[in-house]
Amino acid sequence: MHKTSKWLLGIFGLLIGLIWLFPFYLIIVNSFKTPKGIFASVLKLPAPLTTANYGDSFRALNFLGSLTNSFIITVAGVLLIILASSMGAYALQRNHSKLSGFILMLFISAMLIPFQSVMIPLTAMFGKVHMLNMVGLVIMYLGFQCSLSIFLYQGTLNSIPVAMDEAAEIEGASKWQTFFKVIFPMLSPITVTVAILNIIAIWNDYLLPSLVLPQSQYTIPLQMFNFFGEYTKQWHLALAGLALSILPVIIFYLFAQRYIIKGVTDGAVK
Amino acid sequence: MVEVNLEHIYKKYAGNDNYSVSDFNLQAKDGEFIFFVGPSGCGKSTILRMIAGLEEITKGDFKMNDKVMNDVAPRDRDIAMVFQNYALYPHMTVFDNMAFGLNIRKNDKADTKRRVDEAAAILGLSDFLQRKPAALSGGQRQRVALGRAIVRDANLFLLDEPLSNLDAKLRVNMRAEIAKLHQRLGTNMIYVTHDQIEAMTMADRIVIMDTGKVQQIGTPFELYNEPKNKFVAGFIGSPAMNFFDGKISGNQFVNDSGLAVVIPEGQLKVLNDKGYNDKALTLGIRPEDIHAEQVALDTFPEAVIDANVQVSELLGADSMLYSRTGNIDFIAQVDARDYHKPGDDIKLAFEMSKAHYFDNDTDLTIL
Amino acid sequence: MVEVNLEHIYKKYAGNDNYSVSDFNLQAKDGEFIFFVGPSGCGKSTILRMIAGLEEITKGDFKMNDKVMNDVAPRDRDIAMVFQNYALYPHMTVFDNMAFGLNIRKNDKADTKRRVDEAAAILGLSDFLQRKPAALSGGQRQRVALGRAIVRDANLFLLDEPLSNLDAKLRVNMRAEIAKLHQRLGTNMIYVTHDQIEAMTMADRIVIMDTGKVQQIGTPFELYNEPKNKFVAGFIGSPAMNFFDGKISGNQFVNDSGLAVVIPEGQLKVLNDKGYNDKALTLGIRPEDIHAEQVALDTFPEAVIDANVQVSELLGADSMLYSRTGNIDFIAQVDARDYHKPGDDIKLAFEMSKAHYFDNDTDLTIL
Amino acid sequence: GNSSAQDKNVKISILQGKVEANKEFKQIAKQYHKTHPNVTISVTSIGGGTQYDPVLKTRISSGNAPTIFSLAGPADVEMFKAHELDLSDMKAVKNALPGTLDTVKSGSKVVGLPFNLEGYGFVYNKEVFAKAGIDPTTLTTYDKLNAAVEKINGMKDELGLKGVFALPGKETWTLSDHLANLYLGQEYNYSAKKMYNSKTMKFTANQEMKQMIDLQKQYSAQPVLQMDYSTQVNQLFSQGKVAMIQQGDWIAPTIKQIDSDFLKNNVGMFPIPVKGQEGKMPVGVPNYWAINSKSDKAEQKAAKDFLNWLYTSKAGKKDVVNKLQFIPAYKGFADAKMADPLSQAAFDYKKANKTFGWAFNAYTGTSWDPDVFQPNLAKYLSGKQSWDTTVKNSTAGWKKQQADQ
Amino acid sequence: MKNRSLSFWLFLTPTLVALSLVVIIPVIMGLFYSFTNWDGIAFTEMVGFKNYLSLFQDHDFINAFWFTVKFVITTVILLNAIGLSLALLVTQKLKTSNFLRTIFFMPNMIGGLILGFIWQFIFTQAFTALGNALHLSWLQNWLTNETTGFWGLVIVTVWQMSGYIMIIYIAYLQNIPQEVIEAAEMDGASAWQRFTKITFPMIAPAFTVCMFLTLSNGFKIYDQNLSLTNGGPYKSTQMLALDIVNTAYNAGNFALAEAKSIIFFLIVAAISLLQVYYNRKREVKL
Ligand SMILES: Nc1ncnc2c1ncn2[C@@H]1O[C@H](COP(=O)(O)OP(=O)(O)OP(=O)(O)O)[C@@H](O)[C@H]1O
Ligand SMILES: Nc1ncnc2c1ncn2[C@@H]1O[C@H](COP(=O)(O)OP(=O)(O)OP(=O)(O)O)[C@@H](O)[C@H]1O
Ligand SMILES: [Mg+2]
Ligand SMILES: [Mg+2]
Repeated sequence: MHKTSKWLLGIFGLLIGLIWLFPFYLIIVNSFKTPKGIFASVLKLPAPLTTANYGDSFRALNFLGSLTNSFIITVAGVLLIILASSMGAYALQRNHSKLSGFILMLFISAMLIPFQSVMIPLTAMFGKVHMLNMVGLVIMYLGFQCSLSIFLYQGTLNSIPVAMDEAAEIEGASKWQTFFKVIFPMLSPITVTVAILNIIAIWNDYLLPSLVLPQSQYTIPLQMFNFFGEYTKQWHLALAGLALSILPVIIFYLFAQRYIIKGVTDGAVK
Repeated sequence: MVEVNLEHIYKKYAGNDNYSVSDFNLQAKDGEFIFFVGPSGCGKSTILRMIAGLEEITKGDFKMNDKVMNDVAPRDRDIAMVFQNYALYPHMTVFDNMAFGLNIRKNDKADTKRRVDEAAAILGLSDFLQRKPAALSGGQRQRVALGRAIVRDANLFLLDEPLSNLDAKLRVNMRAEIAKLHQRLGTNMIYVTHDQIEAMTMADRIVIMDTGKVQQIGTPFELYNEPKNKFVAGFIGSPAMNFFDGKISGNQFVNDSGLAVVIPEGQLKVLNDKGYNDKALTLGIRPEDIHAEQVALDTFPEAVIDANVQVSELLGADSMLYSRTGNIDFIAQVDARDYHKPGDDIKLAFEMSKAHYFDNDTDLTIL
Repeated sequence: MVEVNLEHIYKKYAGNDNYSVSDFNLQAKDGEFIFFVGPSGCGKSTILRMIAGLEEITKGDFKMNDKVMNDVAPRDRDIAMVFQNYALYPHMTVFDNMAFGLNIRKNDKADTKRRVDEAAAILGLSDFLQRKPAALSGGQRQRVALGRAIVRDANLFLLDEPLSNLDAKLRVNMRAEIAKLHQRLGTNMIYVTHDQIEAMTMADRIVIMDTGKVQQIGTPFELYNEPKNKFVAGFIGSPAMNFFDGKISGNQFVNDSGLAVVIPEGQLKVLNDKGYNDKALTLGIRPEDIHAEQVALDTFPEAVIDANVQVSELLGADSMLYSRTGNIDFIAQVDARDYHKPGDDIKLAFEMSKAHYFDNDTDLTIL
Repeated sequence: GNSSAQDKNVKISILQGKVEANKEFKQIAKQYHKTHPNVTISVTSIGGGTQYDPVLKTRISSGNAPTIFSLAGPADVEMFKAHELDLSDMKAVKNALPGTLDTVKSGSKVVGLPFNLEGYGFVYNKEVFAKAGIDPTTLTTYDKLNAAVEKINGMKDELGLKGVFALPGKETWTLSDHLANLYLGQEYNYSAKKMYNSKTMKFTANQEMKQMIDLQKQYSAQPVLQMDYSTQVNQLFSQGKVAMIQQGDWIAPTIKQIDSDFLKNNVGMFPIPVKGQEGKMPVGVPNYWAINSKSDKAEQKAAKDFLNWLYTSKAGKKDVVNKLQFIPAYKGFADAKMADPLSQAAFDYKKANKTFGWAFNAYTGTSWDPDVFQPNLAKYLSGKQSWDTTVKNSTAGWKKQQADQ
Repeated sequence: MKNRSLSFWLFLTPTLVALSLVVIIPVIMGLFYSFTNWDGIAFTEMVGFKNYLSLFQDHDFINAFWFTVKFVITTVILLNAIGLSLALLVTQKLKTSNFLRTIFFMPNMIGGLILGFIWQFIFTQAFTALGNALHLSWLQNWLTNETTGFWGLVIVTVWQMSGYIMIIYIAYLQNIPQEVIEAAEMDGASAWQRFTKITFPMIAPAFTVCMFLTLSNGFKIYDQNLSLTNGGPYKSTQMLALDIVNTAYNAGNFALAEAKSIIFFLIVAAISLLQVYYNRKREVKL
């Protein structure tokens, strides 16, 4: 591509990026305002600038505690989802039978169920076996999120030549080894994607953990919603809290991007 | 250490109308070095893949040491394979690609390293051990694929055109290395190639195939000197054998466009006995059995023909004369000293004792 | 229709320490058929890819008709290319793969179909036009890759080992087809091959490379008969030229292990003039210039040596004797009639008029 | 603790919907544990856009039901009937102010304890009214109000106002609940229970309601249809941009957050003038405590003890007023001072017995409110539908819902 | 991998078990409840198809359905077009690529309510301010009627989800072997032709996935609807999920809500699975 057109494209991208960022401008700017300041004008820069919101929010959210909870749940959930879904997708993609087609459709259909319509039977079931806690929650996330993940993995597996499996098998690798040593590493770009999508889904989730977690295991969003009473909404704290809570995810995302490797199948086959 | 038997093997790919392999039979004795040759698309890779267990056998039995292996998983067959399309692991370095099979078997790390280093040295890959396949040249990739197979002590080696992307020199080296490997390990090897020299020089036996069917199985010598049919005769040898349609007239082989060469006594008797007197048949003669030197013209005066040189190629010691007699094109491989320019009218002598004859209906060799 | 100039081209891949191509120069005249040969990994594909515009040129200028093209997009160079690894479009049928370039140029549908059908017929792909690449054999895929290039009327054709996966027969046909295409179109073609026969028979000029550097550019005849250095001499010709280290002693070339052959007058004079008298140098002689027939032994009595046959290969008309004299291994390509068993002690005659001499320090050809 | 049963450790849980008070409830629970070491109370507060009912239902159906939960109105009382313990023997019940138990009484059974009281009216800006020379206590009829509104409107610019009112047309609940109570409640004696059990709705005072809506809309800061609660309270009223808004004491914390001085010095509340209830303020119970009858006996007892302690003990009462900042619905708070002027106003009206009830609790938690009444009011506000149709649809909808019940 | 083989089932077990526990069994229970008068805690009688029949008279449900369909069509088109464009933009090896990628993805990190709050301010204040400054009347009074409410929802959804769709496209884009694109370039294909003829067909699986995701998410959308318009004004922007939730929780009619979600599920499943089936058929396996 020409250098100039690349340059233009870069500028164009930045312009769109600015539009995209505008709401974040609101979040950041208002998180430094007093409540009065927020409502005097949302768009303006903070007139009396205050950093107190961050401290207050940090305390009110019991930030370190709920961060730890969020962290444990997210990491456990995402790891489990990645592992189980990639395996499941591999089994389904490398098998061309009616049965596997059916199972895939089953997974895909599950994505269409509105959560609200299963929420009561679901919690009832888990409650009966005393699983309304982090462990139960992680299992639920696996159930809800594995469909999308399998779907994503399945599509990518299509483009990984079966020759890879064959070569490994000839070399004496078991299915297990073939998968973990050869296929799974080749899935890394989509794994990063799956991880990111699941992290945001779990990290931000409110409704499900609110039904499942005891208060001692509250996550950041659950704590955050304490800022939203029926009448009194403490936006100044909520926005500061939001800024605090999305920071880890952004850092992760920036970090993960480096691992999205280009062209994983390059050089594999003629 | 294994005997390999393929019995009445058929293969039809889902979606195809025809069998890609039909009624394939082969008994490979312990330690044999078998070559598969045949035109592109004739089913060579397919058979290799069936032996490896990568492709289902539609019909027939594949046995190793008399045990039917059709349903044994590839990993339990203890076979090493070089894939025609390499199938390298793109996310692993060259070293890891080659060490993979050994690591899987929990081979001692130090030993693995030793073996890989050794193989890499042989293959000229020592400088590339830490690269990923994407940063290698075509030939380097192919060598990695070869290296992956040779570091292992498998029972059976399957090599699908392992040297096709290498230059002549490297090829010669590699050929020698593979031959050494075969000697050292004493294992069976099955080797697919389109390079006749490879097949002719290395094979214990060659399987020559066409459109999914075996045409002939034999030693290089047999295939070259006693081809079973016209296909084999035409396929083995480069440039290929020349064919002339015609018939026997008296003691001569003649065709419509004026070719007339005397058939030696012995041959004539057999042909007459088999009833080919006056029946259409095909004469085959290899380019190297057609001569242009005066000595030869003098030696074989009864088989001298007039020809016109169309194209002439100088190939080191030899010269190829793409010639025409009547309306038939043929090639003569003559001494480079007997160089002729295109357009020259020349005389050529057929060394008829080396001639072959084929039935026009069955394409089978008569003599 | 184009003149292609490559001027002081360098290429270093990101991540590598060394240049993969350095100071590459080539002037290709309009309509020339240029071949690149060289050992695996020497940079042939890299240059092709730079010409195509797929790889950035690190340093130097690439010109077409005197216009610097370094920054012109590949699609604007009007170049057709056969990729070493095929790079077929997996989601398209064979037909669509081949028709793609024409469709992109909004070529008339009927004409496209005609051209593709014609190419498919030549390539023996007519039965596979509706298949996807995944359902083809290796050689079939390669032919599709070739077909994709030849249906187009490009200004310049780049062919990266286009025939490496084909059997001898098909290869010969394809070679002829490419030659015809070249003749018909009169366009420049650059052809990478590791097959010397291909290069020797088809090339106008051959570029012979080693580790990223040009060793010699010349006609096949020049390369074969007047190699500029030991590398070229050893690379061209198969089996390769034999080399003997030694020195001139009187009118003889001698080495430590007892080799002693008389150097013809003319050669000796030149060598002496150039000061190689008594200086270490290398004698090169091609296998085909070593003879075993009695006639030869008689003709060249002053250059007869004693040798021991290690391995003997019968190759149709010729026989390869892998022999040893003193502690030096060499190959003699003799008439098949002069067959010798391994272990035989024989006499061989060097045809010294064909001998080459190389400087030991520079590897350059002395004579 | 003095009974023998209390020697055993008991854990009770509270599930409630006032997230605002989450912190305070937790403090109270902790404190209670200090004085009653064998009782541990965990508090879970639901809020932030999630409705309370589904969470309670999930908790119940998953066998994780709280010991103490809350009920909003007759619909809830009906819904959770199976889990409501009879509380009639509690001291707190006996102390409850008259009328506050109507909704939760069935026969001799009392199944709920009022959280607190809330009152609403026109919350006004004292400074503006003073500048305009209007005494809010005189605005006891629609006409007087109308005159005052027009007067203020005339001085809009000099008072720096964007409007006299701020009508949050985006969220119609201020109309469908609070305002409608004044006109609909008449038929049912302002009793939620009565309304809940009634098959019909006459809505005879509908024209008065229309008048009041029109007035607010006409003199409201614009655009009405885009305005939500937050704009109304935070952005307009609290910043002195409107003279008055129709709201209740619950907005005090919000105003305080934005400008506590403004709240202390500048904010007052007077009743919305309505025929027949001149000078009276609608004061009602937004929520009731219920105790889970399916829970362990010891837990039930501990729960009762806790609630009794909260509303009748000296320490508990202090917390109710100072920590929770509730307007008490119980006797024994006569000399308490409310935390903000709005609560004080409502409390004063209650003490003076110049109050009437909240009938609209009859339809919180039924589908009529969100599915019929609010959309119809919204359509009227947007000008898409006549008032008559609005009334007709609403009364018909009510009839249908009640018939289906 | 044969489905007779043990490893096939071993690989599938974790997800299959979780799915059954978390989705399949609860859905079956929900299906059962839809034939009762369940109120979320208990039920007293079986009512047969009553709930299903009453659906067809439920104007709110029907309105919500059509509104949702409109919304889905619009957002599926916009999201895929914009998401893919962004993906292509940030895979151009620009200096700013990583930065842009992060920016485009960031909206996903804000959940539910806060999102609605921020966008309300944008619509009511930023738009109004902009409208005043530029004298554009159409920028005024957003979210106050069905049309602006609709587009408001679309804008928020597009803003939030295109980054999501983008990263899925990116993942697949990066799987295309470079050489195939190069071959097309040699064949003379322009950037656009390379995209339509090579890249796009080769990321067909991504297209399938994204179509499905946008389709099913569009149908299921809840948070944005709740926080931005809450269905208002007068339920004109109420979508299916919100309607179902309101039926269950505002009206306490859980059985009817289950019936609605079953019907909803069937409709969405029919559309989406058809789409998946159709698209998957076009994909090539290597
Ligand atoms: N993408 C790459 N990144 C880094 N190094 C590369 C890359 N491609 C090729 N090389 C290196 O550059 C050198 C020249 O490679 P090139 O592909 O041009 O060789 P070649 O002459 O075509 O060899 P072959 O006959 O084996 O195909 C090799 O040493 C190779 O390892
Ligand atoms: N996966 C497949 N699906 C359908 N047909 C196939 C498949 N693989 C190969 N074929 C067909 O089967 C026949 C035999 O293919 P095979 O790969 O065995 O040929 P080959 O002898 O190895 O040829 P080459 O020398 O070109 O590699 C060919 O005609 C080919 O088109
Ligand atoms: Mg093959
Ligand atoms: Mg190459």
